[in-house]
Amino acid sequence: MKYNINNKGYYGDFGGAYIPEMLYPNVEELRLNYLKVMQEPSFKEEFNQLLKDYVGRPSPLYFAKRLSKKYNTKIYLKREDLNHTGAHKINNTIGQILMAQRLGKKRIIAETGAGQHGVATATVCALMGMECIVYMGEIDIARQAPNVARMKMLGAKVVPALSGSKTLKDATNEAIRDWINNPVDTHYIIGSVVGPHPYPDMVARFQAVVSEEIQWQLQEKEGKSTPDYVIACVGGGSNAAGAYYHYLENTNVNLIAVEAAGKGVNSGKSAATSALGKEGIIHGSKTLLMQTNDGQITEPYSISAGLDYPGVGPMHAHLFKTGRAEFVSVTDDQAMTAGLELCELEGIIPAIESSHALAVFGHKTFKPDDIVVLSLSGRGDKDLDTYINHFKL
Amino acid sequence: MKYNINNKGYYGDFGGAYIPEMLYPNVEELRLNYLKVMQEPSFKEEFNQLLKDYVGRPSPLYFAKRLSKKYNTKIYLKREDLNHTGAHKINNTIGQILMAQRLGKKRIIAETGAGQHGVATATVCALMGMECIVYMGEIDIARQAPNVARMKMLGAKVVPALSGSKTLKDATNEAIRDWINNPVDTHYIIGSVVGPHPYPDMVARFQAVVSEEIQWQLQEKEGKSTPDYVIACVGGGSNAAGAYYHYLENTNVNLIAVEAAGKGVNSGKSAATSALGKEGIIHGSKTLLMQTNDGQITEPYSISAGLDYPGVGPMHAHLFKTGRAEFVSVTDDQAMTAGLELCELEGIIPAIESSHALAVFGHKTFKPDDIVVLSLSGRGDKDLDTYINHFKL
Amino acid sequence: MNRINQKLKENKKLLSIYFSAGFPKLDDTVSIIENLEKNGVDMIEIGLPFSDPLADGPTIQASSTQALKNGMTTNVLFNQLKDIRKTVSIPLILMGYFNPMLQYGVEAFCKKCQDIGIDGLIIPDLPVDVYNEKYKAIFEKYGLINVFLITPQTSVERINFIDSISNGFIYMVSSASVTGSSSGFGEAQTNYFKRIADMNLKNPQIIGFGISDSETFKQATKYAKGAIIGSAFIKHLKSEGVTKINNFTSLILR
Amino acid sequence: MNRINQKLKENKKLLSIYFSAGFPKLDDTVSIIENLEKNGVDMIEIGLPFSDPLADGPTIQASSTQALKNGMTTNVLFNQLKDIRKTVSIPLILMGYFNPMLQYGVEAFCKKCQDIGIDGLIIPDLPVDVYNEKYKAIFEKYGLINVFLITPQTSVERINFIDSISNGFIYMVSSASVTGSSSGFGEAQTNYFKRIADMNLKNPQIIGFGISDSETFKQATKYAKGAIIGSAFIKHLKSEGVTKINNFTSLILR
Ligand SMILES: Cc1ncc(COP(=O)(O)O)c(C=O)c1O
Ligand SMILES: Cc1ncc(COP(=O)(O)O)c(C=O)c1O
Repeated sequence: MKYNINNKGYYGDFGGAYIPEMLYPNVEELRLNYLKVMQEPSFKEEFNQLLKDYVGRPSPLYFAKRLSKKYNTKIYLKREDLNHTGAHKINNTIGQILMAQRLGKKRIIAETGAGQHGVATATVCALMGMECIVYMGEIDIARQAPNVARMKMLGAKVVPALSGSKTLKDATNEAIRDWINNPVDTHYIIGSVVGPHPYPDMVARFQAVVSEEIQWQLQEKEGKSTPDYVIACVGGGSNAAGAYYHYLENTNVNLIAVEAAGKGVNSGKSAATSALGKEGIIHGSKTLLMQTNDGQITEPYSISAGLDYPGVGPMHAHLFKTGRAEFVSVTDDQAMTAGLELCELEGIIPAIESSHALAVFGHKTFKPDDIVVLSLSGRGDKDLDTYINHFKL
Repeated sequence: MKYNINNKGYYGDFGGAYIPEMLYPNVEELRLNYLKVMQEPSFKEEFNQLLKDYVGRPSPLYFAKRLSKKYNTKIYLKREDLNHTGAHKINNTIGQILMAQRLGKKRIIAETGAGQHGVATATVCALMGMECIVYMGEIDIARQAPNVARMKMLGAKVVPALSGSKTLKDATNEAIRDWINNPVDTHYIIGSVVGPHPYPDMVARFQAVVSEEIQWQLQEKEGKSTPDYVIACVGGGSNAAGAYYHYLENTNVNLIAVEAAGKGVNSGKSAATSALGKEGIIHGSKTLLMQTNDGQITEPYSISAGLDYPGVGPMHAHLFKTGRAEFVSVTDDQAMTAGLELCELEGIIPAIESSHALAVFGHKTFKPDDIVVLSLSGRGDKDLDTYINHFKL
Repeated sequence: MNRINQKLKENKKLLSIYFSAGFPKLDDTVSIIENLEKNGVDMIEIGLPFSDPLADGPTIQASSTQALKNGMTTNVLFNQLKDIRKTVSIPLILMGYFNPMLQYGVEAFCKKCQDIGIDGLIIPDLPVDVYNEKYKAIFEKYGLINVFLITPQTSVERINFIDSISNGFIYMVSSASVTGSSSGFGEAQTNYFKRIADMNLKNPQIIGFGISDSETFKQATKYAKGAIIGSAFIKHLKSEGVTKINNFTSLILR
Repeated sequence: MNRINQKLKENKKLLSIYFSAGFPKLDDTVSIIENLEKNGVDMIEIGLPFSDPLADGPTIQASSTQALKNGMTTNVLFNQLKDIRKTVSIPLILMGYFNPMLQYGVEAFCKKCQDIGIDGLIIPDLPVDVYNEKYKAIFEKYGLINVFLITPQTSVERINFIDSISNGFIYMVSSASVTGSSSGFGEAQTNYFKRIADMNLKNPQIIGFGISDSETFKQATKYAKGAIIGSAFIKHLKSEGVTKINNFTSLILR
C-alpha cells in the first residue's frame, strides 16, 4: 500500500492528528472505533441501504457523447450530481451520521464552503432527528444563498464565520472551536478528506463507493474495470479521493487532480495549493498548504466556494509529492467556460467545483481511445447566479 | 381496458384531438407514428439507456421511516426528485426528443409552469443539439426564477406569456400558436398528459416507467408488486399517470389524485379542477376544466406553479368520472406545512407540487399495514424562496 | 337556399370581414354589422370571443379579451343579434371556439342560430371527423353551413375529403399561421393558391389570414372566390372607431 | 536549573499571564513583559500570533489578528525579545501553534529560544506522541520545558502518561473549552480540580481557561499551584493600554 494510509494515520509524510488536547478524547474515540464500526454487518447494511434508497446510488457512469466527440476521446462522467442533495458530499455524511449514532452522539456540527456539505449534513440530521449546527463563512453565505436556504428548510442552524477570509477555512476553525467547547455529546462531521486522523481515511472510505461503482460500471460498458484517466477537482479532496480510491495502487490508471487557480496561479488570488503550498499543519493534519514564509495560513481565493481552501487533504499531498497524481490548476474563467460548455453540449449544469475538472479537456490532449472518467462532483443549481453574472446571460 | 385509452384516442368520454386544421398535419403525423416508433428496438434501447445513464433511473423507492411512524402506516416515496433536472418531467422529454428526431424535426418548443418541464426540455435539446424555445407565464417566470436561470444556462430561449393569468395555461396557448406558425420542422414537447391525442397517451407511456419500477421495487421490498394506495399530485396529470399506469386496471390498488385548492376550493382562488370543473375542451382535449357557465376558461390559482392549471388530462377526467381514483383538494397552507414536515422528518425538500400529495397524510387515515406509495414528483430547490417567505424562516 | 350559397353564386369576388363581437364596445356589434353591409361587404364573420383563442394572433386575441371584459357572453351576443335580420341581409357566420358552444349545448346553439338567421359556423377547433360523426346532422337540421379550414400543409386526400363534406365554401388559410402575422404573399403562397385552384373542388374557396389591404385582397381573389379580413379590420376599429368603417372598406374595394 | 522549575519551587500560588505578542501595538511586547514582572506576576506566556488559532476564543483570536496586522512575525518577535533577559528574570514561555514553528524549523526555533532565554513552550496542537517521538530530544537539547495540557475529559492513564513525560508543570484546562468562554467555576469544575489534586502527580498543575479575576484565581489556586489569565488581561490591555497593568494585577493579587 504505497499510496493509501499507513497504520499510524499517515500517507507518506502527511497526515497525523495535530490537535489540541481538548479534542483528543473525541478524535481518539473515533480513531479506535471507526474501522470496527464500518465493518459491522449492521452498519454496512444500513449504509448501503441508505445509499441506494435515499441517496439514489449507484450514480450513473454516463458516456458523454458530444463532449467526447468535441475532444476526440472517450469521456465518462461519474454523475455524483444526481445524488440526493446534489453532490458527492452526502456519501460521507450518511456514513458519519451512522457512525455518530453508534458512538452515542446527540449533536452534530459541520463546516461548509459551497454549502453542499452543510446541506448534506443538515439532511442526514433531519433524517435521524438530530440537532445540527453548520458553520459557514460570511462570504460563502452570500455566494451560495440557495444552499443556505436549504439548510434552514432542513432545520439546521447556520452560523456565520466572520474571521479571516470568511470562507471555508474560517468556518472549519469555528467548527473546531465548537467541538472543543462541546466535547461530550457532539460529533463533528468533517466534509472532506482533511482534518486529523482518522478523518481523512474515514471520509475517503465513505467516498470510495464512487470508484467501486466506476469499476463495475466500466466493466459493463468497456469490458474492463480500469480507465486510463480519472479526473477530479480538489478542494479538500474528498470527491477525488472517492474517485481514485480503488485505483490508487494501480499505476496504469493516471490520476489528475484539478485545483482552483482563481485569477491565475501567480495572481495572489488563487487556491492552487499544490502549486503554491508548502508542507505544514492545517486543521489538525500535516499536509500541503498555502502559507507565508512565517507559517501564517494564506487567505485563498476561488470563484468556487468549495475549492476556496488553502490546503489539501494529506492523501493528496502524498499523491502530489510522489508524483502519483498529476496536478493541474484551472482559473475561474477557464472553469466557467468549461461549465457552460457542458450545459450546451450535454444538458448538464455542473457545480463550479466540477467545472474546474471539466476544464482539463481544454488543457490536455487525450488519445481517441483513452477512457477518461471525470468525477462530476455536483450540480450547479447553487451556482446559477454566479454563472449568469459571469456570462451576463 | 376500462381505464386506459381506446383506439380512437379517448378515455371514456374524454380525450380526442380538438385542434385547428393548422395543427392537423403535425398531430396526425405523431398519431400515426408514435406507437410504431416507441416499439422500435433502437428507440427502446436509446430511451432506456438515457433513462439509466443520463436521468439516473431507476429512481429509488424509499421507505420513509419517520414519516411512516408519524402517520402509523407504511409510506414509500417514489423519488422522482432524484432524476436529472429534479423531477419526473425528464422521463417524458427524453422520450419526446427521440421521437422528434425520428420524425426529422429540428426545432423544439415547449410550455412550462413550474419551469421543470422547461428545464427538462432545454436539457434534452442541449443533449441533442437542437434549438429550444420555452413559453412561460410572466408570473411563473418571477416565482420560479432558478428554473429560468437554468434554461438560460442550457441555451434555451424563454419567451414570456403575457396574456390571461400569465401562467401555465397561457404559456400553453403561446406554444400552440408557435406550432401553428411553424408547422414543418417544429415539434411541440407538451409537458403533461394534456393536449390533443396522441399526447396524453404518449406522455403517459413515457412516464409509465415510474409504475413499472414501483412494481419490481415493491416486489423486492414487500414481496408483492402492488401497493394499497398510490398518491400523486395532479397539475396536468403526468406524474400521476406514470405512477398509476400499470395499476390502472387493478382496482385493488386505490388511486388518490391530489389537486391544488389554492386558498380554498370555494375561495375563487383555486386550481381544484375536479371539484370545480365541468366537461369541456381545453388545449385540444375534451376533459374537465374550470370554466364559466358561458364556457370561458377560468383563471386558476395555486401557490404551486406546476399545479396552477385549470384543467386535467383526459385520463384523469375519466378516473374522476368513473370513481376509479379518489380526488382530494389541498390548500396552499396544507401543502406548505406538509412540505416542511418532509424536510424535518426525512431530510428531503419536496417541490411544492409534491407537497400537495404529501398533505394527504394530514387528511386521510391509513391502516398500519397499508402500503402507500407516494409520487415525490420533484425536488424543492426551485421553491426555496416561496417556502422561506411562507414560513418566514 | 342558404344565404351563403346564394352569395357564392354571385359573379364577383367576395369580401368577407371578421370582427370580435363586443369590441371595441359591448354594444357595437349590430352597428358594425350594419355598417359593413352598407359599405359593400359581402359576408361577415362574427367572432364569439373566447378566453383562450389559441389559433388567433395578438390583435384578435386582444380584441377578444377586451370584449369579454366588456361583458360579452354567448347570451349577450344572441340577444344583440335577435333582430339583425330586420336590417341586414348578407350572410352572417358565427366564428368561435368549440367550448362555449359545448357549454351552451350544441343543439340549443344551432337552434338559436337558426332563429336569429345565422347562416353558418366556423369552429376552428371542432375537428372534421368529430363534426361528421356527432354534429353534422344537428347542423343540417338547423340549416347551418359548417365551414372547414385547409392550410398549405393539408394533404390532397384530406382536401378532397373536406370538400366532399362541405356544402358552402372552404376557408383556405393563406399560410399555416395564426391570424394577423404575415404581410403580403410570396411565391410559396401563390403557388399554393394556384395548386388549390387547379383542384377544381366542388366548393369555392375563400382565403383568410394575412389579407390586410387591397393588394393582398386582389392577390388572393385572383385564385379564390373571396377573401376574409380580420386583424387589419380590428386594428382599424380600434384606432378609428365604428363610425368610419367606410374608410376601411373603400380602401380595400377601390 | 530552568527558571520554570525554580519558580515552581517557590512556596506560593503562581500568577501567570498570557498575552499575544504585538498587541495592542507591534512594539508593546517588551514593555508589557517588564510591567508584568514589575507588578508581581510570576510567569508569562508570550503568544506567538497565528492566523488560524483554533483553540482560542474570540478575544485572543482578535488580538492575534491585530498583532499580525501590526506586522508581527516569528522573526520580529525574536528580535523584540533579544535583550529581554537584561531586564526580566521571571520564567518566560512561548505559546503558539505548531505551523509557524515548523516553518521556522523546529531545531532553529528551539535554539533561538535558548539564545534569548525562553524557558518553555506551549504548543496546543503538537500532540504528545509526535513530540515524544520526534521533538523531545531537540527540546531537551536546548533546555526547553514543553508544557502539555489536560482537560476534564482526559483519562487517568493519559494524565499519568503526560505526567511521566513532563518536567515542568501541567497546564490544566479548567473546562474543555476554548479560552475566554466561562465565567466562574461550578461544582463540576471544582470536583475536577480536586480529582486531579488527589492524583498527587509529580508535576504541579497550573490552571488555565476561565480565570478572570481574584475570585476565580483563588478558586483555582486552592487546588493547583497556580493559574493563568489570558483573555481577561487582553481585554484590559485593549481598553486600558500598556501603562496601567498594575490596575489589573493588583485586582487579582489583592
Ligand atoms: C460539488 C463539489 N465538488 C467538489 C467540492 C470540493 O470538495 P472535495 O475536494 O472534498 O471533493 C465541493 C465542496 O463543497 C463541492 O460542493
Ligand atoms: C415537480 C412537479 N410535480 C408535479 C407537476 C405537475 O405536473 P403533472 O401533473 O403533469 O405531473 C409539476 C409541473 O411542473 C412539477 O414540476
